[in-house]
Amino acid sequence: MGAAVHILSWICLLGGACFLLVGAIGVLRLPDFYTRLHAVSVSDTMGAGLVLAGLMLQGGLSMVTVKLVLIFYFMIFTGPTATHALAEAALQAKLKPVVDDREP
Amino acid sequence: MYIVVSIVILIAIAAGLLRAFLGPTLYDRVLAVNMVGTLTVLIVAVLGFMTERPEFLDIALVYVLISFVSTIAVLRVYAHRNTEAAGGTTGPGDK
Amino acid sequence: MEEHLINNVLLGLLMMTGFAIVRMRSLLAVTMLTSIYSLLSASLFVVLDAVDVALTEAAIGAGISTILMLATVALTTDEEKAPRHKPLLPLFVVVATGAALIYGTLDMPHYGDPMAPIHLHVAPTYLHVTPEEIGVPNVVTSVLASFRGYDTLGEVTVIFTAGAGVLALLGYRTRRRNSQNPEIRKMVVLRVITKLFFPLILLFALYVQFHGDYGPGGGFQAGVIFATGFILYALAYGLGNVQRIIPYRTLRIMMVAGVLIYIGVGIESMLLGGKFLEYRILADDPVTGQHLGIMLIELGVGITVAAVILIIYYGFVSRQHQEPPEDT
Amino acid sequence: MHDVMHGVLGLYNYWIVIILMMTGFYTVIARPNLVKKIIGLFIFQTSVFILFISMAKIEGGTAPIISEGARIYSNPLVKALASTPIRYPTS
Repeated sequence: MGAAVHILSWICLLGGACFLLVGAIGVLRLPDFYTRLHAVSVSDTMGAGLVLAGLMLQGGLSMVTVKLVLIFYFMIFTGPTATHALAEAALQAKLKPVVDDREP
Repeated sequence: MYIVVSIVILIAIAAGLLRAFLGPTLYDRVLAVNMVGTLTVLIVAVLGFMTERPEFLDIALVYVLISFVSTIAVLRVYAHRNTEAAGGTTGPGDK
Repeated sequence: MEEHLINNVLLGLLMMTGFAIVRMRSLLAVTMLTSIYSLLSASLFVVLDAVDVALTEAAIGAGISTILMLATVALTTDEEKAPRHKPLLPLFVVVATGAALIYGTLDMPHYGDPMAPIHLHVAPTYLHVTPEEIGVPNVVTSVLASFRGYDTLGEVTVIFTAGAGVLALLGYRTRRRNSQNPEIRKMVVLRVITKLFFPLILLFALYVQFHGDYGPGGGFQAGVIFATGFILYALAYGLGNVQRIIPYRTLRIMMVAGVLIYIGVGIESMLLGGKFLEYRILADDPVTGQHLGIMLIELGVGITVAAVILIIYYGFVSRQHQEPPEDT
Repeated sequence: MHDVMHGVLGLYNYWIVIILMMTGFYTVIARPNLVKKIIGLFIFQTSVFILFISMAKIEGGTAPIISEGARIYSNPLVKALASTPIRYPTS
């Protein structure tokens, strides 16, 4: 494995970590459910995806990478499906988003 | 170096946990569970590489599937309760 | 050192979750927190090298028990009543017991100490003997299925009894029609994804079942994952459609068949001139015999577990859906 | 001072386990709601697993799945013991 792949994998891992951190801050700080949903989807897709991509580069061509690809595949389908179902359930329960009422 | 990533994941798990404690609505809590599930998958994968036994990714795979199914289950139960709370409205398909 | 840090942080988070669970009133919120608690403890098991336990905890704690607990809460009330008086006596009992236990830990060998008494006697034997006699890389599987095969037989019997008990208590109400809930019909995304995932989950269950000798996994975990696949299908398409794939009668037969396969392996080895559950006899080569025996009993465990979990799920859900139409 | 730190870190796992155990115990004896009691039992049970598995861990060891390159394995027997009762809560 070349040094270039190594560096690239670390860029991916640290980038993923940044996205995870952003998502975590968002979940804590944003004002209502719908905006928090948005924050979670950041860490669910970009964060998880980049971390897994970094690990794949570390794994090289092996069974490990195949499993990581499978995890990635499952994640990019389940994450959005769960978030979508969650948002729809919240909408049906008539959960109101926080709206800025001031006149523009 | 893996330790940096795993510390970030732990911080994110703590954030999700705090949201589950505070979460004013139940949907916030479900969201927190979903998020912690994803992060658990990631930390298991990173731990596998950290301890140099990456074959344990099987566990991460199980987590992805299970946490998806349990999120969906929660939502289905809530949906059921909501229609009940709204006066047991049953649609034409249920008659 | 790094593992120590992760271990300590995870334990701290677990403790916080535990306190929050005790304090909260809303049972649905408590169920969600229990799910998080289970996920956290499963990652702790991975840190502490117990991968088999982690796999089981993930499948059971975060999946099945959350679903069953939700089903229970849906059948009963959501809000816990406030206690009438201050729980002073329980608090005192708990603090006293805890203090005594902590005093007791002061003499324990430290965490990670390789010279602790627990590591000196039976465990090294298992680690040495397993590669030669059984030829299975996963020592936990060899201990569970071969060295302690009797215990596992007892455990399967307990699970079978649990299934029979639920069958007797909850029973099962057959449904006249395939009630297609209208709101299910709306969830297009969920249904498409379920169709995509259902076969993959079953395939993965088979992998866990037959790869249990080489990695984490085994019959029990595979059975749970198998059942989870069907539960996902039931959530997206309604219980009626699942029953067309795997009817109730088949489940009852499966539940018994798994236990019978296990006992059958034991009797077969007796017929061939060995002791009960002595797998060496099953093939010409002792190691092959062990492989065959472990594979067969794991299959039996898997079948029973999958059937019992699905029976419990059917029992709960068929009640849940039956109630509302009665008052319309 | 160093000794005290060492002792605290060496026993930290057990102490947290005991706190968790008592949390579960308190929930079982002080709360009338049955679902809450079952959740208390669940907490108690998980804490017992953590106790077992912490005792089984060996410094520098890895999971007891034989592979090349690994020398020290953690105790497999305790894991087998712990993964047996984990299956009962479903019942």
